[in-house]
Amino acid sequence: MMDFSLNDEQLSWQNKARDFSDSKIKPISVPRDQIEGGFDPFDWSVIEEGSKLGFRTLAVPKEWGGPGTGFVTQALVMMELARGDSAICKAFSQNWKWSHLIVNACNEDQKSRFLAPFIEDHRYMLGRGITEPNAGCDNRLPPKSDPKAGYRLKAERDGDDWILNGEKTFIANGSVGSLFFIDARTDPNVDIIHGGTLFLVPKDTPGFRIGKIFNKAGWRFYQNAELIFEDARVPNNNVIGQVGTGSVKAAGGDTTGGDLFGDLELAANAVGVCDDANDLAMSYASNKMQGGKKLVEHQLVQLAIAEMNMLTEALRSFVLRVAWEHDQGSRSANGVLMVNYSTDVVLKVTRLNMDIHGALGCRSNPRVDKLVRDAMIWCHLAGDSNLRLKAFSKLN
Amino acid sequence: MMDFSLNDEQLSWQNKARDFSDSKIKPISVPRDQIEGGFDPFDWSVIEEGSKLGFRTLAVPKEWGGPGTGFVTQALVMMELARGDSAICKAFSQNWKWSHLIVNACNEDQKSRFLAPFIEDHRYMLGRGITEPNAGCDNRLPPKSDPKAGYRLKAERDGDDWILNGEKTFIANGSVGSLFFIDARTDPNVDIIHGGTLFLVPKDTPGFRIGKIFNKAGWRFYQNAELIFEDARVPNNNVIGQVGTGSVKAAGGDTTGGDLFGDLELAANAVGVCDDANDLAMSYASNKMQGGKKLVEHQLVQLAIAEMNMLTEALRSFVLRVAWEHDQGSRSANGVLMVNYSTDVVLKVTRLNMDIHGALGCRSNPRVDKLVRDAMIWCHLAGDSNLRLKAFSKLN
Amino acid sequence: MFNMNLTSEQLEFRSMLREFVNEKVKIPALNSDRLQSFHKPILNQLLTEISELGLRSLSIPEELGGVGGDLLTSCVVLEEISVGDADLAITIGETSLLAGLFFEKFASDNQKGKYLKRFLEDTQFHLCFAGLDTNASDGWHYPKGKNQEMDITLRAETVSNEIVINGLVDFITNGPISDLIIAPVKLDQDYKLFIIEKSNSGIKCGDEISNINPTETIWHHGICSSLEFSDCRISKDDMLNTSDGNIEFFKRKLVQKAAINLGVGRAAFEAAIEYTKIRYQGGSNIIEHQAIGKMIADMAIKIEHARAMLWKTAWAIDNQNTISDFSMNNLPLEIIASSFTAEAMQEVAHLSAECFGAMGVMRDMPLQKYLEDSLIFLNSDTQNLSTKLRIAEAVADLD
Amino acid sequence: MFNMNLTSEQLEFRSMLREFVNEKVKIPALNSDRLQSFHKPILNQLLTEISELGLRSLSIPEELGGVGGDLLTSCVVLEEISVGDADLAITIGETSLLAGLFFEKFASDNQKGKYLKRFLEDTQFHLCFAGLDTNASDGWHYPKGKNQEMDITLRAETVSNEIVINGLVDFITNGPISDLIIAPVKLDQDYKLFIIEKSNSGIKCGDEISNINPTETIWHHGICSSLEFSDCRISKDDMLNTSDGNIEFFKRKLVQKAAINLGVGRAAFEAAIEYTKIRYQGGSNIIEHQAIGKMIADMAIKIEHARAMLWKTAWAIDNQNTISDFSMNNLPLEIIASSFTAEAMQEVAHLSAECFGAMGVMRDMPLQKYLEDSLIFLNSDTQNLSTKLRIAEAVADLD
Repeated sequence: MMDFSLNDEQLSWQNKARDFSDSKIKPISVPRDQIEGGFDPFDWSVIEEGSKLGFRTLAVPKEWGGPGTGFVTQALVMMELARGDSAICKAFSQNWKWSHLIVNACNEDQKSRFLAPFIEDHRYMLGRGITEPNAGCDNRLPPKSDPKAGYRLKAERDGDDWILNGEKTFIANGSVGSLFFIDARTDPNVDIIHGGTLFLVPKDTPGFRIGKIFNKAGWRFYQNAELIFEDARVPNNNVIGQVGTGSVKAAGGDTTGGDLFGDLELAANAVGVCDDANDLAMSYASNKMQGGKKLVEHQLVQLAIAEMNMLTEALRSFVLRVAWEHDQGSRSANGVLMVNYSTDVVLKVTRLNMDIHGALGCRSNPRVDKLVRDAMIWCHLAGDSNLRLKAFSKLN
Repeated sequence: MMDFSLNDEQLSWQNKARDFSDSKIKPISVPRDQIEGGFDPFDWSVIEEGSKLGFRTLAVPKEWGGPGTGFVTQALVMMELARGDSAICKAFSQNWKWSHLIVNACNEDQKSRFLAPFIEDHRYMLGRGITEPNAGCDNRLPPKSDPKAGYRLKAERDGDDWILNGEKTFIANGSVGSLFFIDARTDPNVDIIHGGTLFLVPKDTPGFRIGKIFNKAGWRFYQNAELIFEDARVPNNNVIGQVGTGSVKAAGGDTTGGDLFGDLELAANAVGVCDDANDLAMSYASNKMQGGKKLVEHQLVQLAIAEMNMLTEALRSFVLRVAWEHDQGSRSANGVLMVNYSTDVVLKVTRLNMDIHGALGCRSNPRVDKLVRDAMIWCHLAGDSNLRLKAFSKLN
Repeated sequence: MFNMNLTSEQLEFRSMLREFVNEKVKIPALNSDRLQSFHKPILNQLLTEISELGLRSLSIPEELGGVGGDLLTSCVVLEEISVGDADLAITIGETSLLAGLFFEKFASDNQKGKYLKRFLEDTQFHLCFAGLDTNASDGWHYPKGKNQEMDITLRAETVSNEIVINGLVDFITNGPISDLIIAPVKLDQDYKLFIIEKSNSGIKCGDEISNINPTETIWHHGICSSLEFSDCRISKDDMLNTSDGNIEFFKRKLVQKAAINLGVGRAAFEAAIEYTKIRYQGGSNIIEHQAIGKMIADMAIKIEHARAMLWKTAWAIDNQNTISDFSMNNLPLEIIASSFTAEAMQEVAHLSAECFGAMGVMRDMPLQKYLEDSLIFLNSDTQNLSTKLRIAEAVADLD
Repeated sequence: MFNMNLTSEQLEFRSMLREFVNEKVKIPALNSDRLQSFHKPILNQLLTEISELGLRSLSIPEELGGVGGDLLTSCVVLEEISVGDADLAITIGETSLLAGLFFEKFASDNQKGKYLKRFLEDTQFHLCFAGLDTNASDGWHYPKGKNQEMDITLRAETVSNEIVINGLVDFITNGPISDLIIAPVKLDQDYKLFIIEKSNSGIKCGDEISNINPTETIWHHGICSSLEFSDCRISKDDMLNTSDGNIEFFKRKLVQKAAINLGVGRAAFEAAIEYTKIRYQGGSNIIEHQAIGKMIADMAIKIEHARAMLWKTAWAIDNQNTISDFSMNNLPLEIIASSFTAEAMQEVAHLSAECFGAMGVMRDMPLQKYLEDSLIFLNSDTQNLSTKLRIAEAVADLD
């Protein structure tokens, strides 16, 4: 029966996340954002502290030593962490995405080899490499007309090993990851749905190295890097699922990565950003004077704040519904519709917050500007036209 | 614990409404819309048929002989009925709004005098008169600076009766109602919050008559009329609550009418309109050819359909959440944020549907045009700038 | 040299029309019975009066007895008329545009001699074009442009020195009231334009198309009908002297109709200002509320931008050197202007309706008509989804 | 008479600058190290080169040795420079606008004699205005207009034949590089403008304002600083010959900055076209996908409309009879144009970023700079919420 109330476990994780977000994430959020460079805004200490509280391994089931939370709890925790800093939240939740993958798609041997160190080491981060310089959207919606479209990184069998050659780009956690899931072509003559294979590649794999670390306008804490494979040697027992059954199918989900979790992750994070923007707007507007009265007494500001809250609550409702549907194992177009929607909302809400803060001209809280830059990340991750076309394809 | 599943009672009402909507409402929807005039599009037969199935009295509690459904069920039923015809759905749910009011605010004597005939007579419709020619927004957000703002209809005590003089306008169900809730000033010297009183006025009250019946561009089936009071005599035992405690408080809710239900009613109706638009768009686009392929194979159409569904699902999630919150007796800004949101969504979705149907030029399914005209009604009911300002005032 | 001043003739003409519209057009056009009725017959008396003011011959050169207005003048003039009634503006605009093109550019001396006097003297003499406007659908072929010829539905053959035309063209503006038809025809694999008298016994004019219809809604302005050609015989001398007449016509028509659309938006805007200045709620006239002020400003911004681009476009079409000398970009400006105008005026009508509250949806009040008019423009001459792709085609320049 | 052709001088100047920007400006301006750095110092070498092309003296009449360009010419020119680097355009535009107003209108013969030669000969000679631009905030007083005087922060008194100025003005464009300051000052209840040499010992110039700051983000373009006046003594002869100089200045500045904003949008647009023509996904170059085509078209529509209105506005400000003869509406066109441009160019930059995918957020790539530039314009010269209310004030005409 329809019920929106949270149970004790959910409330407890929510509170824990709220405390950590307020005390440890928010204070370093703007300072880290303002550090120049691609790698330098990153900070291991907040990761380690959060890891000790369970925020790195949140999605690992109890039988493997994790907290074993469901999607609803994960969504609630992300909303809280992202309210402190969207990029730091993503650095944590990126690990949940791939622990979902280990649990769903890896065999027992792989689970014991990789889940154990993941649980133990507070700096053990996970990443997945799909995107390549010439393969972005084609990995999501491979064009039927062109079997060569999509990733090209090559894996060739050599005895008990595979030899990987090629290059991945923009890979999340790339510069700080200990283990990567790498999509490679084991059969270059068929499309990626049929000729792709997913490999587990630890960071110390010979022939594998990190290339350029990307310097981004938003999500500056969060790491994206090139992964370079030059005759990198990966044992056959690191193949996930079957060779050549397609990396997508092997991962038990879609090509955006992380099965059902991928869409939820971004949408829940967006809710946190919006909550933060709403707080900033209300607090600023309640104090600053303009035209002889407080900003908050101006109808234009009231309309902007009402719109911000309206969109935020619509998104929150959508996210909670989809998280619950995910916990039921239900798959539908709702996930991708929700993540498209989160893009529209996070952009609009952070922009309205900027407009309100613009009321005194050119000077502003740097956090306002940061939220707008962070929100721009959604445009190419969660709501670009390719993902919107994908949403349509799921409606049929 | 969070749960979105429907219980048996909810599913049963949903199915019943779906059947009635498909078989009885949808077939007459466009034909009634295309009848000229203000009153003529109305049709008693569909009201009577629906009433026999319980759709007129859905919100009346079991102890008073009604089905005693909760807000979630009511929302589900409205979504289904509105999918058949938004205006016909509103003609039914308008009665729920005021049965909520009778139940919450009337005394036992009033309940027995008015709920009994309401339950029995399949043509017994309810309405409420607040709006006057010079009092619209002022009834919702009375300006503190001007105690004279808001409705002016005058009620003066005369023995055991009250004498009402004045005029109401745009009153829903005005031309077909058997009983009206009339907001009148019993003390003209203070503002409507303190000097307003709510009266029960049956249609055969001496001195009370129907004036102009409004001819609208949208919701053509649904009736709006002037109510004219010329020395209309209403007994004192038809006063709801206390004299002069303010009609708003007397009604146990806000000035938009119908307590918590008012916002939910419009937002749930909008979901039904959107569902209808989505069906129309998908079915049209799957069949019509343009530029050498089906419309649905064009990216522009795919993007439009994805957006329509995205907004619809966001709205549905928001509506279900708020319906549940209402069932818990929870009051917050969410209701008014949701109804503002439903305006944006219903306008956008019906317009995108029109764009898709415009793909072959000037000829189109008349239902497409009707949905756009129906959607326009939301702009002045559910999401005008006044109601958005009201949303802000609830955020504090 | 760059100059944005209108000529004194243009200014006087406009101000005369503004007065005419305020005094003569608005009252019958916005009569509450007419507004409530689904079918709104054209205001014939006003059509004649407007003709007498010189509007039918607006685009005919002065030396031929016309007003000699260019496309910019037509935009200025039609916007004014449309503030009163969009259907009147559509009707007179169609005749004026076709007459201008015909008598100035397409007609032989013989044809001029045959029709000019009749046209100038008879205030009820109108023209129509029996071909399809393809602007609304061409974008669907993106990224490849579309063969314009595909849309000619009339076929002709030469039979013993005569041309015999067959075929049906649907949805012709001014069809029911026209005396002369300009028709694009496919003749022996070639595309030709002909001038044909509607009184020709081989032509059958369909019923006037109504907005309301039990099976389909028909979004249109003005007076439309089909024309059916059954062995319609004409002379070879009726052929026009042009190879791209339909392109010239539709390009100008798009601009003119955007000007008419602008007039609808302006009518809605002016209504909103008038109403919000007298409607008193929240302790003041509502125009003094910021929320209303913002809507008023947004309307003004849209209207001013639409007009600026429209005038620029009209100028560029009449003065091709503006593009060839690179003063403007070589883009389909008429589509850029009309797409923007269609969206912007719909938003203006919508904002105005919001200012009106419940009065904005009452059928006996003007606002719902402005709103409906603006919706029709969105998907009649241009198609709100696809037409824009023709801009992208030009920008991408993929050939 | 109406004419949208630019003069051959304007066309040549523009095409020369377009070449200059492509060949000289883009490479250093879009260098990846510069793009990544939070602080982007002005490209001094290019500033000098652009000055040598005549841009500092663009608005000075030809008879005084300048180029004699009107506001429209400034718009055409500054758009081109801004396609290469918005900060360069802001810097040179500020000097050019102030120099034009000063030498043509505000200066006495004595003042001209004192400064004209120095200005024309020294390519590093710049001007600044020590007053606040109130466009961004005035709308908050809706529906009552605001007393312009309120924003003058400098106070002066007459002391034994000298004028003594005190006060601090924050955030002055060109503050750090200017030789001459035009300052609005309140003197004995009156408002006056003065011309002051920055070398005056009573003036202290603050540090150049940086975009990045631990406690507040400062959205600005060009080179800014504060100027502090401490018993700054000047002569009565330094008073300018104008009563509404600050209004004239800010009105023109708003138009010029909108033209610079337009240049930012155009840079983003051109980058998107270039990229989508070579980025291959989904079986074709992505520009061939409808979804991308629609974005390209939307960008073109916004850019063309912004430019059309901006040129119209620039013309109207230089030719007041365009409004007095009713060719245009008597509205604050500069606010209409700049509000639209600010929103539209932000949308253009955003759409372009969407075409670029992940490349749109990389700091070593130009797109994120265009996006940031466009966001700054939204809430610097105009305020995206309130400024529009000044349009409503004019429309409502409530006095």
